[in-house]
Amino acid sequence: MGSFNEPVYLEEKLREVRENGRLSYRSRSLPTWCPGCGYFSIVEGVTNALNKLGIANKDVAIVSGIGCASRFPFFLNTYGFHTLHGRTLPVATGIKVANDALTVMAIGGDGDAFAIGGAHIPHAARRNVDMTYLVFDNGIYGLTKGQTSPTSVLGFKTSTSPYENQDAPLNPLMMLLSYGASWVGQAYAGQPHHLADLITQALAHRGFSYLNVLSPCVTFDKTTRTYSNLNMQVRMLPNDHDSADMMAAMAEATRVGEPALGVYFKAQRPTLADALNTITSKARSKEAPSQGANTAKKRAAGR
Amino acid sequence: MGSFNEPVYLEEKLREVRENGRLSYRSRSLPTWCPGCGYFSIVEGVTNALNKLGIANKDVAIVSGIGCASRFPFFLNTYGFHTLHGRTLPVATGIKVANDALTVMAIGGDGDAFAIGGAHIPHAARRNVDMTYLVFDNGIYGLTKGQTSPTSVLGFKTSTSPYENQDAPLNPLMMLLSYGASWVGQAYAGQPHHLADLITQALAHRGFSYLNVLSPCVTFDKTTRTYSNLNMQVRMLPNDHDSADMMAAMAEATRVGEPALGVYFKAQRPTLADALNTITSKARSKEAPSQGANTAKKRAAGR
Amino acid sequence: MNRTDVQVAFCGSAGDGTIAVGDIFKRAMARAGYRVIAFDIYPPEIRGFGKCIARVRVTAEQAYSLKRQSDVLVSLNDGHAIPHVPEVCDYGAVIYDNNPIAALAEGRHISGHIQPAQLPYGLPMRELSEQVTGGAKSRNIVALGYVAGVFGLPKEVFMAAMEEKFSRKSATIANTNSAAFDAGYEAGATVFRLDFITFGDPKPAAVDIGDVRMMTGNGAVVRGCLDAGMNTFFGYPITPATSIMERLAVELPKRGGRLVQTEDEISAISATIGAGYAGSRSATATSGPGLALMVEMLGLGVMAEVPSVIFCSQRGGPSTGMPTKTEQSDLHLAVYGGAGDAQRIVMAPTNVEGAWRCAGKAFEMAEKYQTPVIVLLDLYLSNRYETVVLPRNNPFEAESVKTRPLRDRGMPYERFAFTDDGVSPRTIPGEEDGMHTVTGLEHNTLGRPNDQPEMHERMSEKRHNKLLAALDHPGITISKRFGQEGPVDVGILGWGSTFGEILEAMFLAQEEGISCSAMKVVMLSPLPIEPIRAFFNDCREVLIPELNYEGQFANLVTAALPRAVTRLNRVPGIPMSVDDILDQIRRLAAGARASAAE
Amino acid sequence: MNRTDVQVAFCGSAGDGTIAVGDIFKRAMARAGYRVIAFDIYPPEIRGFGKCIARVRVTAEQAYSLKRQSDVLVSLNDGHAIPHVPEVCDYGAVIYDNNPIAALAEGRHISGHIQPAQLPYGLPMRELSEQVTGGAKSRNIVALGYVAGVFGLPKEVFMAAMEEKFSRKSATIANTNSAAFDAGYEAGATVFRLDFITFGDPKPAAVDIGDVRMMTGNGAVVRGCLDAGMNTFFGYPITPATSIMERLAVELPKRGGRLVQTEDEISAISATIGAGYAGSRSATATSGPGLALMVEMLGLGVMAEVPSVIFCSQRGGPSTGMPTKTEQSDLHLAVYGGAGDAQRIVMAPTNVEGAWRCAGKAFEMAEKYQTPVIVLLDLYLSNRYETVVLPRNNPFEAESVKTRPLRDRGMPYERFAFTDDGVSPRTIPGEEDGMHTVTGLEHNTLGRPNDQPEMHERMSEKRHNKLLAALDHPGITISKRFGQEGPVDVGILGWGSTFGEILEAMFLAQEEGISCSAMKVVMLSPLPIEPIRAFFNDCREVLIPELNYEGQFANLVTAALPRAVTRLNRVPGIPMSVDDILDQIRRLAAGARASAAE
Ligand SMILES: Cc1ncc(C[n+]2csc(CCOP(=O)(O)OP(=O)(O)O)c2C)c(N)n1
Ligand SMILES: Cc1ncc(C[n+]2csc(CCOP(=O)(O)OP(=O)(O)O)c2C)c(N)n1
Ligand code: SF4
Ligand code: SF4
Ligand SMILES: [Mg+2]
Ligand SMILES: [Mg+2]
Repeated sequence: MGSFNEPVYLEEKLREVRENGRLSYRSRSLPTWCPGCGYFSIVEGVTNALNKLGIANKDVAIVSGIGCASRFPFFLNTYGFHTLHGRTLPVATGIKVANDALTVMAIGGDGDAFAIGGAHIPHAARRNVDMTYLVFDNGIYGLTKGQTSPTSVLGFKTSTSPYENQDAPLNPLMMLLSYGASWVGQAYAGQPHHLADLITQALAHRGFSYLNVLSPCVTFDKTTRTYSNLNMQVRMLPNDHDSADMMAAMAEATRVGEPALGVYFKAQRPTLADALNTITSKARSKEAPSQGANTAKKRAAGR
Repeated sequence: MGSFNEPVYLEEKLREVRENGRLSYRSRSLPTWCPGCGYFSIVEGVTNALNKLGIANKDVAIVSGIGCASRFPFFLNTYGFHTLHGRTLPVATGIKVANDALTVMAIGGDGDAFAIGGAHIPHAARRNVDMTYLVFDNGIYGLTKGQTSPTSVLGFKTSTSPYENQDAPLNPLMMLLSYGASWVGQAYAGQPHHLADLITQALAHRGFSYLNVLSPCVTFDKTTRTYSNLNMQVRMLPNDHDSADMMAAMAEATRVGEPALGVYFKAQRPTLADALNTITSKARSKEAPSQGANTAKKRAAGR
Repeated sequence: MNRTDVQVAFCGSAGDGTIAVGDIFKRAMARAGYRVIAFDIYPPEIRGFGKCIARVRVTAEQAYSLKRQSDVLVSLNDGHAIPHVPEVCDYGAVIYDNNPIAALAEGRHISGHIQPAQLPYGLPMRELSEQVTGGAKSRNIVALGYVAGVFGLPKEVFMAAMEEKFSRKSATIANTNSAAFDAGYEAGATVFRLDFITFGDPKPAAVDIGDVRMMTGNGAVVRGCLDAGMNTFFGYPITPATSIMERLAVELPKRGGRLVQTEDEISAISATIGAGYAGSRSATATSGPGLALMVEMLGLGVMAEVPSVIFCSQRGGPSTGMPTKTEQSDLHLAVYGGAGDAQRIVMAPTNVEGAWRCAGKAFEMAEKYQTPVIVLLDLYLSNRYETVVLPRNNPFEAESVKTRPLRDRGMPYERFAFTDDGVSPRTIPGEEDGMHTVTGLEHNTLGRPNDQPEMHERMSEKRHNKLLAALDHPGITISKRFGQEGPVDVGILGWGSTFGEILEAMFLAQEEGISCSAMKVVMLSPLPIEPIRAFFNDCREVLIPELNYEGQFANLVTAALPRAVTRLNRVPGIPMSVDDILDQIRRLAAGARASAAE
Repeated sequence: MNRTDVQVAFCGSAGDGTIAVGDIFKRAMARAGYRVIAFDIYPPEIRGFGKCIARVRVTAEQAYSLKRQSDVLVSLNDGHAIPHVPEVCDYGAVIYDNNPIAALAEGRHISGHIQPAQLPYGLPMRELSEQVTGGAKSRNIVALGYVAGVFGLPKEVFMAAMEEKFSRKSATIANTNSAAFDAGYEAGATVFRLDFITFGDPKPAAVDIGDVRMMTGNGAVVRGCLDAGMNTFFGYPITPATSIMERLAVELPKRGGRLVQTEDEISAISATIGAGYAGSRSATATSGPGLALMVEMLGLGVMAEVPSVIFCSQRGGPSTGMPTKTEQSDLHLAVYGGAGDAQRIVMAPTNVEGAWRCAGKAFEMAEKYQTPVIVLLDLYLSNRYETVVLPRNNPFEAESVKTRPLRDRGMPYERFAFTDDGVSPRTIPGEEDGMHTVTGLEHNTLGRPNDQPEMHERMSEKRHNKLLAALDHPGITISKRFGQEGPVDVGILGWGSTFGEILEAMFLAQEEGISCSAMKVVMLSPLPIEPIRAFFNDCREVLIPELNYEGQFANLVTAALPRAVTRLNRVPGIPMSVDDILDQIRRLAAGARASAAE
């Protein structure tokens, strides 16, 4: 996209059209985030990805929990469900089970995901629910004004850790790998093009894709996960990283001080829909097939 | 213990005394499990370990959830808390935070742990709460009469998977490793001496120790995790396994078809009590120390 | 007229096959065309020798509960059965093994406990079993055959019922069983018989009005879900609701529906609501502890106006409580469990047919009023068998969604538009041009967060008022009065499975000449105030019997319609005793007469 | 007598420093020795230009709520302030910028909205700020100085309050502030002044009776926890409860206590109960959504008879609702939220001092009655400032455990022994020879699972009856009647923070000659039936005003004491309007007089 130097009229026109396409995914509500918050570039990334993949607005359902990150669905012109703190994945699973045809994205903060929502991640991952889960990992509770989160680093001083955080943080990437997630990646809000690219890949993946997005909370974290710190720390996964190699992915994920961006792991295996279809055909082969298919889909299609 | 051939009078006497010690950990209630259930040998293992370590009954608090496994505390003559399905770890954490001097064991089934209780494991592990967590992993819901559990193998036919289980099972060992548990091991109810030894080691570990105990449900699983199948599948961890090497532990943990028994990983790092004590001393260094220490402990000690 | 009404109780210990013969007996009677109500009581442990009782009431016309007294008691274990001898009515029969394996100490044999007016039927069960099968294990089947023989019941229905039950077992077992049955039958057919207990003809008329089936409350829920075209189900096992999921796991996929066993109840209700948002008819089933975990998410369903159906089969509480005992103590939780003003629909059927109807209607209501609908059952209703008559035509609407008119396309979509009935037209994901975001935050008509005073007041009103229409929802009885019309001395107000015992007690009281009448309330939230008020106006005294300690239904009713009522609260873990209710009715009637006489 | 009672409101948009000057003002007044009640309203977003209002009521003697009308309104943003002009009383002052940065369109300037009887005070805030500080940012401080100047308030207390507030900022900022303040003060001191609004002497007597402090409801809870010797705290952040944990995170470790921020509310309550089982005084704090998640575990606390304390600060509901708005709608959940009959203690303080007392007493009660104790606050009470007088001696029992007599050593330990008061002697882990297992299953006196009818009935009775003693718990007011004694036309029954507005309205009604009286109920479960009954007997009409839609407290009370009451239910998200209550009192009084005249 660094093509601003080239004076080709046609290309600019094309870009404009493309850009317009992207904008159609934005709702009329402007994001209410603090100026400079890393989350803005994630909105850009998601609209870019949807546009690139040509997914119709009506076919997208974005599910979120509670938190600054979880305000996300209000800013997009798609179907959206702003649910409860931590319940993103099971609600999203219900939507996907009801209608295979939808593109389902789940979105939440690090607290939403790994504190209150932690029970649900292993199961969405092992069942390989065909959805994309974006965790906006700012290492803090933003919406409630700056408490320690499960990904806060040791020594971080917050309003609930006035004597510095003493709890070892979790490692989201290792966790997701251990759960059997079929696509695991990491991006950084400060590298928006790479971020958009990874969102696109995650959405294109058939199965459960998990993207950890490192993102600064400019208001409540002035010391740890800042742009300047992250700019110094992040690196790309090595060129020769084999994303089919689980152990290699694990090894990369352990290097938390120098977080690598890219696709850690991906694999193809049956999705939850595949599993449910297998069950249906087994059930039907035992008995003459009966009428009542998935009327939800019929209804949606019927109008 | 295979010393029955030796006719030394003194040694037998000593053993008898030791055995008596062990029995003092048993309550008057006989286990209500089905004859042949793998859980019986876990009771033996725990009483043996407590006896070996010489921990006084009054200083032991055993916390369980709900399930056949979770009936455990009733069968021991210690303090016990039979809590709710899935809430074993947070209750146990509360007990330990209230009184460092107690030996706290958490006990639950695979459903209790990895289905409804899944939210809590990462946090007990990362905080390194100084307790031992035994999961009786029979790959099924026993108490509710045989439904699929998160560790049920693919293809298992149960009352809720009449067309065979299609959900990829979780891998408890990989999960615990990814959470940063400081001691992770696996034992088998069919090898009671090794089991007792591992329980002893887990109890002796300072920090959060997780022991996965493979155990057959003889009533509701006649096909997958049976004694005869497990007897064929299990192996010991290789002699040269380095329990300080996280990646080696991970690699062993991935070999689910041939489960290895032994200590996968162990490490020393500050416990939650250490962290809380650090906080206390930081807080006090800022202000003149004040009176009200932990009266709970005072109370217990006072009588 | 030969009105059949016979109750048989089989009592033994867990290894005796007590529940099994009870099961064969009720299935045989249902096959013979009788109406059946049956309920078993057994110990919570998977293993052990606890007491089991299987009670089966056989009638020609619909009955409402088990009778307080049995006509026949079959003892397979005297130690367990002796305490139940008093429950046998006068001229009723006690059947026992008159040649048990070991001589019993005095007082340990049941024959010494049979009361003067009861008829003892000794039968060498063990001996006969050993003679014809070579083992004592078939004692239960011998006893079953004996019952059939004594009362001259048709053999074929028993054979068919045994075949059905043991279809997966070997031919040897089938032969053993039929030999044992025959031996018992012969012994029974030749014994001297008094005619106080007789089985008349089953009433064949019933067959004409629909599909006659014997099913449990949970079975009826499953059938209701399927008849209402449920698409998706998410559940987590818990007694006494598990069998709903287990049965659906078999049946739902056959119809193209989908079932997922989730990691916990929070996930189950979340997925149910997710699926509901996506336009699916979706449900979950649980018991009190699970419902407790669901209440936060139910609040989201209320706020975001998303349909969902929750079956809750109650057991003894609080906490893990008494998983294998019955109680009606989750009502507070079902109606009031939620942060904020989170009103939803709560219904409780009173019998098996009602369980089917409430199940089906719950989906209509959830969709139509855009709300969670809780259907409260309890262990007694979930597990008891009744013969029910289902109409031949599926009475449930296939779709009850208020859709957005096509002409509104292109206009800003007000998902939460204010309307006359409080229900806003709804679009579902995948639908063209209906994009919107729903939220648990208070919001304006577009669904955008908004916490202005007027908005919250109007939206609160909308969420509450739209539910009132459920009180007139077609095709379901919201409340109903039974017994004497007009003013009465005693009115009994009841809900849930206990209403069977209430009716039974009321009929007995009427026979005693007491002026009384009973009303059942099926819809518990919103409460049908007007019919209850009318009933109250007719009643000098009001009695509210329920199986909980706090008088949860009485709390609900008196908060809505303040008046003095008499509460009968019992928590035995088993169905309420008809005698207890009857005693209260008598007491209140006496008081009412006395005060009228003043 | 010069009875001070002045309410000042500052209104502006989020960037204007509105809340900040309100804060300085109340702190200065508290320093001067006045009693203060203060409550701010601001928008939910972290960023934006939403409306902020800081209201401060300054009195010489204790007041109970904000007044319905302010005496002074300071506008920092006319757009936001104009709708609040009508809330200024007759002869009250409206202070505004008479030289704003841009000429405003007609009707957009506040001066055009001031009503005839109100006094306009124009002040060139921006200009003065620019003159003395070189920027417009200190407009708010200029206005503050002006208020102080107009009413002749002592400068020192303002200087001290500003120093405290900005202690961490640079010296330049301090200088800027004091220059701005002075400029405003001077302008104010020289302006013509009517004497309708005057500040008398603060009442110094109060200083003698204890420790006078200004604190919020949440601050009072923290102080109560520390005074009661709380050992452990487990919490998860949620508005408006978070500040309890945040403050405790600083203070608790200083006293050797321990605080853990858990992964969620389920974990928080579980750990609280675990710690309680281990003999620790332990608590958690949350709001409605978190309480909803806790109800299953609370049921375990009830069944296993383990002490725990839960602070719940209510916000607008249902669901995520209105996180930054106040409401009293978690009462149903607090009292009735649980599977089975799961009664526990629920208290709601009505003011800041009560928050401190309830907090401390909650630990005593939890320990003494072996039960969860829920203390209900709400955003209004949690965040509002009051000056309170705390007794110099810590009034809380350090230990309330019913211990097991040493002489019982060696006997089988009946953890759940039946006793006269229903409370069984308790041992805690680590204690010699007191080993036992507690469970959420129904159990016998030894704690072993037992689901026999008699056991469950007796244990249910035990669990309920032992709580009744809490109604006589020493050192806390369970309910209290205010106003006229004896029979009255109108009785107002209230709970929680709204009781301040109720009292205010009652006093106004009394001034109008209406026969009325008000009763607050602090203990909501178990309900103090007898005092309420006595109050009801005295009242011709009963009014129950509360900030929820369903009349949750009215439901509770009328279920216990059936009688007709008038419900005043409002859900504006802000404190109840005193006028609304007053209107209802007038209406009911008129009705009562009319019916009395018949
Ligand atoms: C059940 C429940 N508990 C707590 C809260 C309060 N709460 C809202 S958002 C949040 C944490 C937000 O942190 P995170 O998920 O990291 O998102 P961020 O704001 O940082 O994007 C909390 C604790 C809530 N809304 N619901
Ligand atoms: C909240 C809640 N949900 C469900 C249940 C029902 N339940 C009791 S034990 C259990 C599962 C037991 O399986 P597991 O944890 O593997 O233990 P096991 O019986 O196999 O030892 C379930 C689902 C419950 N008691 N509470
Ligand atoms: S508080 Fe932090 S996470 Fe939330 S919008 Fe502001 S910068 Fe972003
Ligand atoms: S059901 Fe299975 S797990 Fe439970 S006691 Fe029996 S064999 Fe053991
Ligand atoms: Mg965050
Ligand atoms: Mg299991």
